Amino acid sequence: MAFLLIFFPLLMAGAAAIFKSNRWRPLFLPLTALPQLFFTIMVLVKPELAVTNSWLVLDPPGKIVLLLVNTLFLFCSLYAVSYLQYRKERDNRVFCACLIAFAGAVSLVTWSQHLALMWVAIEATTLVTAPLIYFNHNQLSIEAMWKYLLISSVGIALALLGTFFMAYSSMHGGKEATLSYVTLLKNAPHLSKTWLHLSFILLFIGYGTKMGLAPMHTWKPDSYGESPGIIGAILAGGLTSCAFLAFLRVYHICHAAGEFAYMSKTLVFMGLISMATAAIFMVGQRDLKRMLAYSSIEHMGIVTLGLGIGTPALFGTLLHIISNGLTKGVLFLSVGNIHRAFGSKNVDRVRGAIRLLPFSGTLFLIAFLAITGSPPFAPFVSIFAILNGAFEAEKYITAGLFLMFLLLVFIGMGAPILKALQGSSPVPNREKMIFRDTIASCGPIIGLMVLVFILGVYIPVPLSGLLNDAVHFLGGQP
Amino acid sequence: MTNIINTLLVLILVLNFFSLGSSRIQSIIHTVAIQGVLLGFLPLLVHSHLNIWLLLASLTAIVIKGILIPNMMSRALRNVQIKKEVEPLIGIMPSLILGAIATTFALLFTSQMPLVPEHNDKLIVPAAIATMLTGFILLTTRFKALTQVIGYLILENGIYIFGILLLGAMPMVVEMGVLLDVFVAIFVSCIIIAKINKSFSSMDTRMLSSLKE
Amino acid sequence: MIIFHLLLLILMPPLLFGVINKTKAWFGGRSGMPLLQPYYDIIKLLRKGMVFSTTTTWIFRIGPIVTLTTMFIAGLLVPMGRFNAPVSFTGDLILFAYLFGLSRFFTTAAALDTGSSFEGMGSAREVTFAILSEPALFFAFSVLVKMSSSFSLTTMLHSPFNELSVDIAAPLVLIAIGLFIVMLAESCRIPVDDPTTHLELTMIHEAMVLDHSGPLFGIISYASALKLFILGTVLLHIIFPFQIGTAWINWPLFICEMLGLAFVIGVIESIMARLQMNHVPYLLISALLFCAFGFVLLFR
Amino acid sequence: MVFAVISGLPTILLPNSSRWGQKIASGFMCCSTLLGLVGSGLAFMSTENPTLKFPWPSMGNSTIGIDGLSAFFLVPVFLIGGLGSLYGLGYWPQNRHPSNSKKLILFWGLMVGGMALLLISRHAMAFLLGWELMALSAFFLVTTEDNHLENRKAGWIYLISTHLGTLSLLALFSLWRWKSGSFALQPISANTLSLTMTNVFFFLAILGFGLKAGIMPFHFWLPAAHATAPSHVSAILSGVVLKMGIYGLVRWLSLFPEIPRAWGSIIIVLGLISGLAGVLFAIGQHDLKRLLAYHSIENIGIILMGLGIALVGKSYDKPVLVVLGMSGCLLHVWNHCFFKSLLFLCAGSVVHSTQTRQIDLLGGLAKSMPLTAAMFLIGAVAICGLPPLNGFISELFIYLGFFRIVANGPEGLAVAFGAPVLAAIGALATACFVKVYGAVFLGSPRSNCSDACHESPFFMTVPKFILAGLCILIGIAPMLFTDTISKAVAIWNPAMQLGSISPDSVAPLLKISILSIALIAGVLIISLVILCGKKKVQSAGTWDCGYAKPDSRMQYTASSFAQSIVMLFSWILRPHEHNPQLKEYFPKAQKMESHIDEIVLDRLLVPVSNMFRRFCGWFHRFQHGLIQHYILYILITLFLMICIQMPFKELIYHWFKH
Repeated sequence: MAFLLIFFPLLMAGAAAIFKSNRWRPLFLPLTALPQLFFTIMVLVKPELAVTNSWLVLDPPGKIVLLLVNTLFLFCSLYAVSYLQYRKERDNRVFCACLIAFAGAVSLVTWSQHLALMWVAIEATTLVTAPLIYFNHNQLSIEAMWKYLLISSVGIALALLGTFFMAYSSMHGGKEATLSYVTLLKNAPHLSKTWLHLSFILLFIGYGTKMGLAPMHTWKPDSYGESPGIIGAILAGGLTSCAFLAFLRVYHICHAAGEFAYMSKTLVFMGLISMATAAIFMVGQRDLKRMLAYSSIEHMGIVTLGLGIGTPALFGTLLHIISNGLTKGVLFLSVGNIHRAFGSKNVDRVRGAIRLLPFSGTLFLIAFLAITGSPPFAPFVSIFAILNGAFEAEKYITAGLFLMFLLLVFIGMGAPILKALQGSSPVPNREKMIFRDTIASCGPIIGLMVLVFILGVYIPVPLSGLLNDAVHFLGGQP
Repeated sequence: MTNIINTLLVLILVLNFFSLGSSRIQSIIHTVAIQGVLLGFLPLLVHSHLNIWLLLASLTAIVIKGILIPNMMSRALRNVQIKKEVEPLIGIMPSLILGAIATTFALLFTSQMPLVPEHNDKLIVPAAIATMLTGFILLTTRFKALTQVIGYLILENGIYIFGILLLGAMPMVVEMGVLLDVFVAIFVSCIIIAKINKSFSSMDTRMLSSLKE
Repeated sequence: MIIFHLLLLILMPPLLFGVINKTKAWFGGRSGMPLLQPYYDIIKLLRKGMVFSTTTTWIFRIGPIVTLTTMFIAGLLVPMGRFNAPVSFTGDLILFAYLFGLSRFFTTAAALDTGSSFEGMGSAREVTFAILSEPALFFAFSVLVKMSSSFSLTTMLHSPFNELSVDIAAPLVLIAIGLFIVMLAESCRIPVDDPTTHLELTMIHEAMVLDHSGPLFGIISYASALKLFILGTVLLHIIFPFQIGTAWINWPLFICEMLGLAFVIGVIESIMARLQMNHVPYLLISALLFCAFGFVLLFR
Repeated sequence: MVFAVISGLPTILLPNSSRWGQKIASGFMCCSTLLGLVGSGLAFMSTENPTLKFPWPSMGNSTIGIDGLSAFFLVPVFLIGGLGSLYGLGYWPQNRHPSNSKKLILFWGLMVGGMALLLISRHAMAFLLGWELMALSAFFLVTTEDNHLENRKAGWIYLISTHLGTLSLLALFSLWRWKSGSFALQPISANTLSLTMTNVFFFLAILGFGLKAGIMPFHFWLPAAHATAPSHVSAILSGVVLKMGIYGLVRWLSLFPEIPRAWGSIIIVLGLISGLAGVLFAIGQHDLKRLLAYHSIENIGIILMGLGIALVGKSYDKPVLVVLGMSGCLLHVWNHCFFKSLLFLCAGSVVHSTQTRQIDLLGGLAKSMPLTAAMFLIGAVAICGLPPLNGFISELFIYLGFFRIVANGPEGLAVAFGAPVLAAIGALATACFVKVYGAVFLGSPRSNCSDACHESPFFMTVPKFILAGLCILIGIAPMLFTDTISKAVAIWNPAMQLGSISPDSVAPLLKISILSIALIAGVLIISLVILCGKKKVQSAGTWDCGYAKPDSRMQYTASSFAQSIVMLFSWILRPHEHNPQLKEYFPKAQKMESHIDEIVLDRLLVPVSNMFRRFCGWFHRFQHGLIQHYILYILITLFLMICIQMPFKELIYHWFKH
């Protein structure tokens, strides 16, 4: 099963790469995404499929991320078809191939039970997403891609060193060096503390760079701002979740090694720092996509905070990964529509988007309210759960700061967004516009939004069961 | 045996200083190539019992780190018909001093770490850390895009040196995967450098600073 | 009792004006108008016809009538002499105060209805001064409530005075002074306002009723007399907190007290000049402070 | 019953396409109104409080139920909900506002639904759901005309404040769940909470609910939002939505078995501040609706005074005080809802026909729109708390409470000052509304704004009549409503045995009503005698005191009417005056103007936010595009974390050992 999930997309990517017609190539995306999601669901319903060999096992957190990414991938690929129709002039060979390959890399990340293998997969996701950022070939996108590639490669390199340190810490006490997740978990208490701490730091920084935690976030606004909206969705919803999963495994090992007290301080601190950074850079932000990038930084900070709070907040944290991913999808796709309708993503030029694009504008507004934690949407539930966890862990100051940063982020984010959405639009007559809301360009967004809403009012029993399994797996009580 | 390893590692450290000190990109590339070849030999020496996998691993390392990547880089450099000096943010001398500081830090740091007994007499860990730091120095103090890639490569070399200690933990496939990733990363970045060069007609990363707050 | 009450309430008020005028005339060495002149004026006015400005609406017509009615009902709430008021219940003091408010609302609204700048000016001053006099009134009430721990004018004004000691005498004196000033202000006497002047710019009450004529004007002047009478009644209970003799002495006694009060007002009017208009608030603030101090004194 | 109410509401969302859509929508709205009123009426009748449980996996089982208290608050919600949508038919017709009237209708329904939900919810999550539904739809309603910058700004400030409120409610409920074990809003048994925790709850509640209710320090969003919204929206905002904050506070405080003594005083002092400051700022306004908005703050203050008295009674175990305070509070909730909505609707008619909100441009409207004038007069007399209308009754309760505290009450001087301050508030309100009524409806027109003005259409008049009728009814026959009030009070305070103490036993409502009727009758009789007597009546121009040809621009304007009061209180109002300098001998036309800033917003929040923006701008220098620096950040972070982790003490000790 694992090989199917990993190699099917790669094959499709190859096919897309050699496929001739620029017009029909985009269809490969849904053609990959649908089976991919189907396989995923099959794995979820049939537990016996979840074990392929000792290296490739799909544990509950992996299931969550795999489900999330493939759902997101499906909607994005549906959207991509219409998007690439608008961008006929541009050759989409690399785009399609890399996007499809990304799905494969993600599957490898979720399945791999060997830390070094997982590292390879993460690096692979970096490498396949780099060309995607370069989709509209201009100087800014080159710069964005360069920064993205170099910064995250450096970060990932540190993560590799951390992985090695982890292995080295397992060598102590005359044991054979190992990087197998299960083995490490088994003899976690015997790991050498010093090396474990070092490897934790390195892995945190490494995968944190990939997640985009401050102050390693610097690549994020640039690459999100310069890439098409759909790529923003994939990066903010999928890539960061993969990095989070990778870090989650490290967290799990350290937790098993009884290092929680040590980690907790660091994680809470760094999470709050990320939220603060996001809030600070959002204020006075004029570029809508960069704004969303900072929002993504903020939410990575929130999940880090959740991990730092520990088992009381684990449920909320895992749920937040899902809700954040889906909502980010809505935000990026709709802002992509707005960008194309106005030919700009700068607040000074975008006005009255709701009047001009009734659907995209409204969806963007709703998603903004959702991502800032207004009921009745999914992020509200997860944020509230994390808050409850914070109070249960008696971290009052943390909870207070958390709420304060949420408010600051809301203020920083709302001012430009409302400025862009409300008011009367500069474009006089809607007939002359090149781009208008269509079913193809808004349907997928609406679908995602519906998911976000449903999760907000009612979490389906299988999903909550899955989340509880994950919490249990990570050592909390469900 | 240990002495040979240590001499090799000392050579590698010296090469680090060469890469910091040389003012021409081409020469840095050569330095890195030599370093790659030396790295390739290390596994054979560290793990006394030879076997086919070990040979294969060191062979690929030598091929990739010592031959393929340097060739790519020199080609990328050749495409650029402009002056080929490194443009350091800080001068050559300060960066050498930084390198010295980094090496001493590495030694001190390792002296504080609880090593596995049989690694105590080997210079592997300090060499690895020192090389990494050298890579960081190159990454942060050089303006040319290509020199930054070289810095990244040296960083990877340092990590590779550490990796030698735990070949047991690394199955062959994973080993290959890591090497492949490094290779692809540098390959992609060489392509990007070519694109940068095409659209900015320079490799200076100071051109690449229009995205900011 | 109620008969007497009503008779006094209806008949006596204009007499106070007569007394005041007589006193002023006497001070001025004139013989002055007859004591009953106010009655004649009112009757004459009631017989006249009316002139309405074209800008006015029904508000203008109804204003004086509301004033009269409210004053009358307020009069039913206050006890006279040492007898209970015809109507008394818990919290009637609040109704009492708010009836004044109602009459003020309609008087000022009627004044604004004419659209004349002078009447606007007058009503503006009226409401401004009310802002200061109402809290003073309520401070005084609070003092009485605290003393008598009862919430009705009748019991309030009667109970505390059976035993008179220093620690209740001091507050009583303070609020008596305060209430006296309030009374002067509310019924527009010197030093706050001069009912006899005819320089419109400086008037308050007279300016508000410039346009009223005939029966309405008669009603207005009667109502103002009634207002003075009622406030005076409240004040008298605080000034003379004694229970003397049998019930039947009380009525003449009360009448004498009332006439005496009118005489005092007359004296003040003839020995004092009207204050500058922008100094009036200070006077009222002082009244407010008197009552407030009385209140605080009670609480220490 | 409850479900009929809730399900009646979303149906209005469907038809909003044609111009019939609006009629259908308001038809649905009125149906839901009737249903809701019937439902709450049944709740008053029935002795037991029905509750419904339904599972809600993400949040644990949720409960909704209706009791005297929520039914009491449901009445205004549905009443104004229906009347407002009726009014909207005439005020905001689909065909004249094609762009935004759909939005208006949609969110109107959503808001009413949200309020109904939060009123009947017995579970924090459902409460929050309704709360946010209400808050967000209120935002969209405020920004109905979002093409005006002014409206956008008002909406944005409102959004920020409501989000702050929601966040503090999140903290509140989260703490509640952790301390009391569940999200259910049920009274907790005594001494389960530590004292500090109880007080934390109290202050969080003040912040969260006070922001919505517009208590004085947190009122900054209110005037702008209420002034810029369409008038029937302003009516429901200030008449009903503010009360949701009050409801939250009341409901929340009813959960605590024992009340710390300070709470009552704190609430009363807050109420006094809000009342006094609210009416003071109202007097200084030139904008009709803005003025009314400030009066909402004042009335919220009065409501708080009642609540505070009740709290004092609860903490000192004085049932009479509880009954007096709570009756005043609740009754004033209704009254304010009625007369403030009435006033806003009349103001809406004025704006509708004259297209301006500036008081000083209006005048003499009583002739062209007599009905509106009469209705406004009723509202004005009521809001000043004057007999014989409803405002007086509720203030009577509160006065009695204050006097009881003064007479034999436990509390100190601060609370005892309540009665005089309330009197001052009443006098100020009288001044303010004389000013408004005189300037807008009386006298003669001050500008040509009121040339083309006309009486409002049928749909805009009916709601006014209903509301005015309610004002009069409560005014002259308050004893009809004592049962509902006492029911609600009993719900609020289950622990204390109120028993026989009912509102009309502590306040002489019967005599009051008799006197009020006597008052009205007297006025009528005398006016019949005087005015309809066979006297010769002639009409002439206003006497000009010897001035030749006084024209309408020489009238006393509203600003000059208020000027003496504003000057009296200039130390808090701080009016800005732009006086022209007259230099040359024959100066050309000059104008002088004055306005009063919003104290919290313009003097505190705006400067602070600007400072914060500059502070953030300073950080931008750390991200100015050079990748070398970015990599350096990573390195620095790495070093810092390692240094924090490394055992330095041992290190140094180790070095200095030899």
